Amino acid sequence: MIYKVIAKSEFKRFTDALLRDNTSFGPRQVDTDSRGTAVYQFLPVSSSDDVAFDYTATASSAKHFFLPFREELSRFTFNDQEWDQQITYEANPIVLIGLRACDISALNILDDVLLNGHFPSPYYLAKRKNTFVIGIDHLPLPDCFCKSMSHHTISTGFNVFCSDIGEDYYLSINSSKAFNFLKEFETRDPHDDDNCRLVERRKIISNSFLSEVDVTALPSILDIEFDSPVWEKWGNKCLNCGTCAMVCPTCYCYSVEESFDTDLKGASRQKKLYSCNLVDFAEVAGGHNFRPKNGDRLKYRYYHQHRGFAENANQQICVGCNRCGRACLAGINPKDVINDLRMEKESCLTNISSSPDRI
Amino acid sequence: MISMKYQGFTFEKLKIASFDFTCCEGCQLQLANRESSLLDFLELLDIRNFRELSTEKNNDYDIALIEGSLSREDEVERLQAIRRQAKTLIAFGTCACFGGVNSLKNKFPLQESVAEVYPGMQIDTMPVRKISDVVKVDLSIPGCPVNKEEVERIMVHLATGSLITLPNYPVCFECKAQLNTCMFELGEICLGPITRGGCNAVCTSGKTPCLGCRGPSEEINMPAFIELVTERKLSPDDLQEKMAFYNAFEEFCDHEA
Amino acid sequence: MKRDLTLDIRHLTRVEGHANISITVKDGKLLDARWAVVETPRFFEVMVKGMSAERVPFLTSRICGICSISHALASIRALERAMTIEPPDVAKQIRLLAMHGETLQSHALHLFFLVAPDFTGHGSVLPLITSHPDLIKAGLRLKELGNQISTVSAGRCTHPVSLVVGGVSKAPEKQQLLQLRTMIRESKPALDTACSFFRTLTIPEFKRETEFISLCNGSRYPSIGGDIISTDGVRRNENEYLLMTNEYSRDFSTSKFTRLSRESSVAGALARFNNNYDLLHPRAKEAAAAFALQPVCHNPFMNNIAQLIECVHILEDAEELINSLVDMELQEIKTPYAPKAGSATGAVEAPRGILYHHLETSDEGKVVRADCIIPTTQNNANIEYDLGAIAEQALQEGKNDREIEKLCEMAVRSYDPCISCSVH
Amino acid sequence: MPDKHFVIPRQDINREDFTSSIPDFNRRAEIMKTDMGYKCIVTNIVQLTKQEKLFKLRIIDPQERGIFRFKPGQFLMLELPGYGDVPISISSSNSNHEFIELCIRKAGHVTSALFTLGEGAHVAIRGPFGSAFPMDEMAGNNVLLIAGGLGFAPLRAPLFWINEHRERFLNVHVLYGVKEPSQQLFTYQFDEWEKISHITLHTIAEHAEEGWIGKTGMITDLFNDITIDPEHTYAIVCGPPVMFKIVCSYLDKLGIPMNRMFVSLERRMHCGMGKCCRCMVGSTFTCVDGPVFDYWSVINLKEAI
Ligand SMILES: Cc1cc2nc3c(=O)[nH]c(=O)nc-3n(C[C@H](O)[C@H](O)[C@H](O)COP(=O)(O)OP(=O)(O)OC[C@H]3O[C@@H](n4cnc5c(N)ncnc54)[C@H](O)[C@@H]3O)c2cc1C
Ligand code: SF4
Ligand code: SF4
Ligand code: SF4
Repeated sequence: MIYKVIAKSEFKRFTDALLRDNTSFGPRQVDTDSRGTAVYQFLPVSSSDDVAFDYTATASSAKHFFLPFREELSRFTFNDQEWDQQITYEANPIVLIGLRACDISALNILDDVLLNGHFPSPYYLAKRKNTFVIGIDHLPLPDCFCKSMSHHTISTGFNVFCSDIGEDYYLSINSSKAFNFLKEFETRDPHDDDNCRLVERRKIISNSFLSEVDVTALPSILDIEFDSPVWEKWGNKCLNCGTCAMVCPTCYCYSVEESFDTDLKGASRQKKLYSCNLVDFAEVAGGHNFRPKNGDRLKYRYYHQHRGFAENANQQICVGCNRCGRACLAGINPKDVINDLRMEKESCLTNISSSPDRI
Repeated sequence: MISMKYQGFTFEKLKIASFDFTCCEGCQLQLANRESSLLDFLELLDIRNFRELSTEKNNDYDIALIEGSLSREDEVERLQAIRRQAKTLIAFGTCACFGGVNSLKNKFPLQESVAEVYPGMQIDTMPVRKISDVVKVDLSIPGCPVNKEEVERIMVHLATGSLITLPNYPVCFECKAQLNTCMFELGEICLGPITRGGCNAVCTSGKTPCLGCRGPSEEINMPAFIELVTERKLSPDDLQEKMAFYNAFEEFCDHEA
Repeated sequence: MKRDLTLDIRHLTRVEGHANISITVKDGKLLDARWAVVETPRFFEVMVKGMSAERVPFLTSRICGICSISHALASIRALERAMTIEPPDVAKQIRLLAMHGETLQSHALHLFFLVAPDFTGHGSVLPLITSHPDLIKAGLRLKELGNQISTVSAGRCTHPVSLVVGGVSKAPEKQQLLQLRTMIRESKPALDTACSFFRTLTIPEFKRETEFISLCNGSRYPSIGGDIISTDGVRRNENEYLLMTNEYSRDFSTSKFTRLSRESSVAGALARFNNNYDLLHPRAKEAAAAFALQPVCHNPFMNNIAQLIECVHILEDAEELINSLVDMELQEIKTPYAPKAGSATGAVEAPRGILYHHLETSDEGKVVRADCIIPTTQNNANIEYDLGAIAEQALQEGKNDREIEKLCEMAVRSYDPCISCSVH
Repeated sequence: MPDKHFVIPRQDINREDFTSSIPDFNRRAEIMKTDMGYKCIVTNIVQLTKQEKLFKLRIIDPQERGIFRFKPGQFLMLELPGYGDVPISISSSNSNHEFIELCIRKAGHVTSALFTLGEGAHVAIRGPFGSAFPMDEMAGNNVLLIAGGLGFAPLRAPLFWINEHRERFLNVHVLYGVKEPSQQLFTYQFDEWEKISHITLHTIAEHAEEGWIGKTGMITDLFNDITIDPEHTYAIVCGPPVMFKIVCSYLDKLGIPMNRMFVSLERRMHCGMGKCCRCMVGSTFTCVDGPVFDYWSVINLKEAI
């Protein structure tokens, strides 16, 4: 990693050059909600003027640049009696500007799941390798809990990361590509007081978190509380809409669909992001549903996010951005659900006389 | 007429007929849309009877697309005759599946309506009914209008003997994939959370609330939905007006009233 | 030569909706010519009662699957005038663009799918796919363009989603507009192909003098709102629509009839052309000249050509609209409003002619009364008179029954009737 | 700086990018085939029952045929282009490198389309995926193979293995229960297994049909026919979820250690590679960690049975 300091105006020139020459996406305000709060999304940008540098958080994550909502996995063409299969892993280079630390953490987690596992995914790798990521730090929203998940700071997974130290950005440069581009602009090596300002900035960010979720021993609590009434309680609110998984930066479950082309001369195999909250997620042939109730399905989302799965060494994959909590119309959010579970657990611990074979 | 051979499967063209009843004919019109694949789409079909498109008529068809709802006795008879011929009868569009906007007239006394619009005339009309009130429906393709992409897929599936399903998740799921700001965040009631997806959230993408033309999604959580409207202090009248718009939430409306 | 003729066409094909033609001639004398619309009425004027104004355009657009944008905009215009709402300029431009898309789509559908087979001697467009592939490709291209223009400007081509009272709920992205402009430019050769094809056709010779009615709004070829004018010199304000239509019922038809200065009158592409020739884009005028079409033309079959001329105008005008839209800020797209009582008419030039919605609102912004008069309704009487005259003329020319039947069908089709719409 | 350009160069990805770091050639070949699949020709189709057919496949490319190896208990994703792919257990012997046999029940969309295929059709297989029965670990013991209905399909591969290494096992019993006798699979091989391989077969049907002279009752009734030495017995159980529960808890009571009982689970699957997460049971993937689990893991997996 190489550290540099760049004046904000110079940084603007740098981004202008980059955004002009490449297909780029960055935060843009799309709406103002009924409470007067600005709503942002990652959308196409072509100059630094398009980028809302002071944005809070985007409603949807940047996940779909790597895991599109719908993606063709392979294509079949039929000849007289037979068929051929074609697969391409092609991806066009893009620039993603303005990602937050937790957003980049989410990408690192996806890397872990999709590249380091037993079967690495070339589709994902192609997109990941062709994306130039510029991260920018920010002050948390009142409901962000990425600090609880230790994802409020980041040291890998980006090309360059900018920390706002007043007039300048403190740049962490993590790729030769970024370094070469930046050579053309005016930067300097950090002085002592730049370092101080960086430390101060980090402290401010760290101290600004208002939401905390106690995740100690959460995986085992989730195992123990598998049959907890908490699931039914929250499950009863759930609309089975899958919104939470769609906006989440790490939810990656999917469905595969295959269909003939209209001219019947070929077929396409497509992957479609799915959500474990949708009713047929665990339904098999013959109609048996392994998770028939809202609560069962909701529980699995928490299970996956906070307990982790064997394939990714049982690590939690939630980064604490609370996008799902903000987007859920039913008001279901990780903080409340997890606290509820803990309370359940604690009440059963203090009430020792209750059924000993509960665990 | 064999249109395609593949691995020993032979796909025959679909002998199809299209009939319109009480409606705006917008769903039939969709059949001629999606121009980029229209010629391939027409290749799939052996159109036997389609008054809007063709003068030629032939009553030997397997698949009948039924557009519109029923609002006159002679329509009921015509439909029953079609049912006798068709191997697969498809309720095509929201009017056919649920009654559609036409059902709004059922709120008003029939004779008063006639007197208002056709003063002094005898007009043959009856309360609006959906297709399945009268005959057995084999397949429903909802939408006001139907989504041509979905129609195309279903026709391909019919031709290739593939399984035909509609999405069983709500509109919200697709709405999020369009990166829309939720209508509820903008202070509007939206029926997306209880409505079957498959339209690509076209209404909310144009920033108007979903009115539920595709009917209830699978296992909808109505109590939670009502609670969410109440909690946000949104107008229950507005909710009722929206749920009644296409008559697609009939069972839930009564239940609420 | 005296002859008898009985024509009875039940459920005319290749038109939108259900209608019958019956003609009786005895000894060369016309006894009866009837144009009967037998479509089932839906009572939209009743349904809207009690509905909130903001929702009404979504309901009335469902009157017609082909001209849903016109219906939505007629309602929106009526409501905005009733509640004195002035939509922002950008919204007005977007609406005009949406109208253009719809008209182009509707004209293309009519000309290539419904009319062309008449001239090539086919029962439907399907055989033309192999016999006239270039023509069909051109037709599809224009139809696709029309749909795309509406989709970009109104969210969806059939039953628009973003046309709302007060403006539009969502503006197109600049990027989309630029792509659309490219598509328009690239579609012009398709239109040339279409024009050359139609120039090779022999349009039936027939003339019956009648009155042509259309909107007129000053500097623009008419689309949304304006005065109502006629070739017989009548000019009235939009709100006086009743005086322009004089709607009456016939017991054999669920669609009503109208008249103005004579026994019948016409609305539609030819009426717009006859009344507003000067406002056409120069390229459209050029195209008209190639067909030797000039105002006032009294041959109903030329309505098809007038539609084609309008397509030329639309492509040019849509391009200009986009040019001005890309330079505008697309932020302020909707005027906020408070519900209030009032009543007004919204008149728009739907593809087939003037469409009137007259709506009355209550203090709470609910619609309490509605009246809709549809273009096809305004053409019913003229269709009927034309049918009689055509049959008589054809008999004199010695045409046989089959030929006369075909000619009558063609005549009706040239009006591009939208029947289910006229019985709403 | 208007004339300078900052275009990000495009990086092309190919399969080798992934596999360069994997020295084990078999793994490498396996990963390379996870999207593409091996193209196979259907060489033979046998209608086993009304609902099940046995498909014999041969990988067309001889080199690929040389690579494809699997272990008893593993499954593959069978692809019929245009219709889709489904997880199917491999029902043939893993020592047969020429052919792969799959026993398929007509259950829905893809399987119905497969049923209309004729010999000579081309399909693709991806895999093999999943865990296998620990055949080596079982050696030296008695083996109980307990199948209900279609559960015989995944049992056939270990059964072949036992046949081929018969001397390494003590007593081998197959307990096979079906609803109706006509649903029995592989009846034509019963004789061979009993006479040549000295495997004892016990069959039972819930409902007798005409001509059925065998037993009627539930699969657990078959336990009365055998004596089990819990110290030296391994069990493999395949069948519907209810059967797992009943049979395994019975064996548990007999004293067979939980980690010597194996089951093969079934879940919805779309990838076979632990990516789509459709087959999760507890925090475990049926496709990667399973489908073969020992009973101890299963009772520790919430919602497994
Ligand atoms: C590890 C494993 C081994 C299996 N082995 C065999 C076998 O040897 N023989 C056999 O006949 N069947 C086997 N099955 C079950 C078989 O996979 C399903 O019957 C089949 O997927 C049904 O697909 P369908 O398209 O015909 O049914 P539909 O009901 O039409 O299914 C639609 C889609 O849902 C998914 N789906 C539905 N049910 C299942 C399911 N049970 N498992 C996975 N995905 C599903 C598939 O993606 C399928 O394409 C096995 C399943 C698993 C998980
Ligand atoms: S938790 Fe909320 S967002 Fe997620 S599926 Fe349930 S209702 Fe939808
Ligand atoms: S706008 Fe409607 S469809 Fe979209 S997320 Fe919100 S409630 Fe769901
Ligand atoms: S958003 Fe709702 S009303 Fe609109 S098309 Fe979809 S289902 Fe129909």
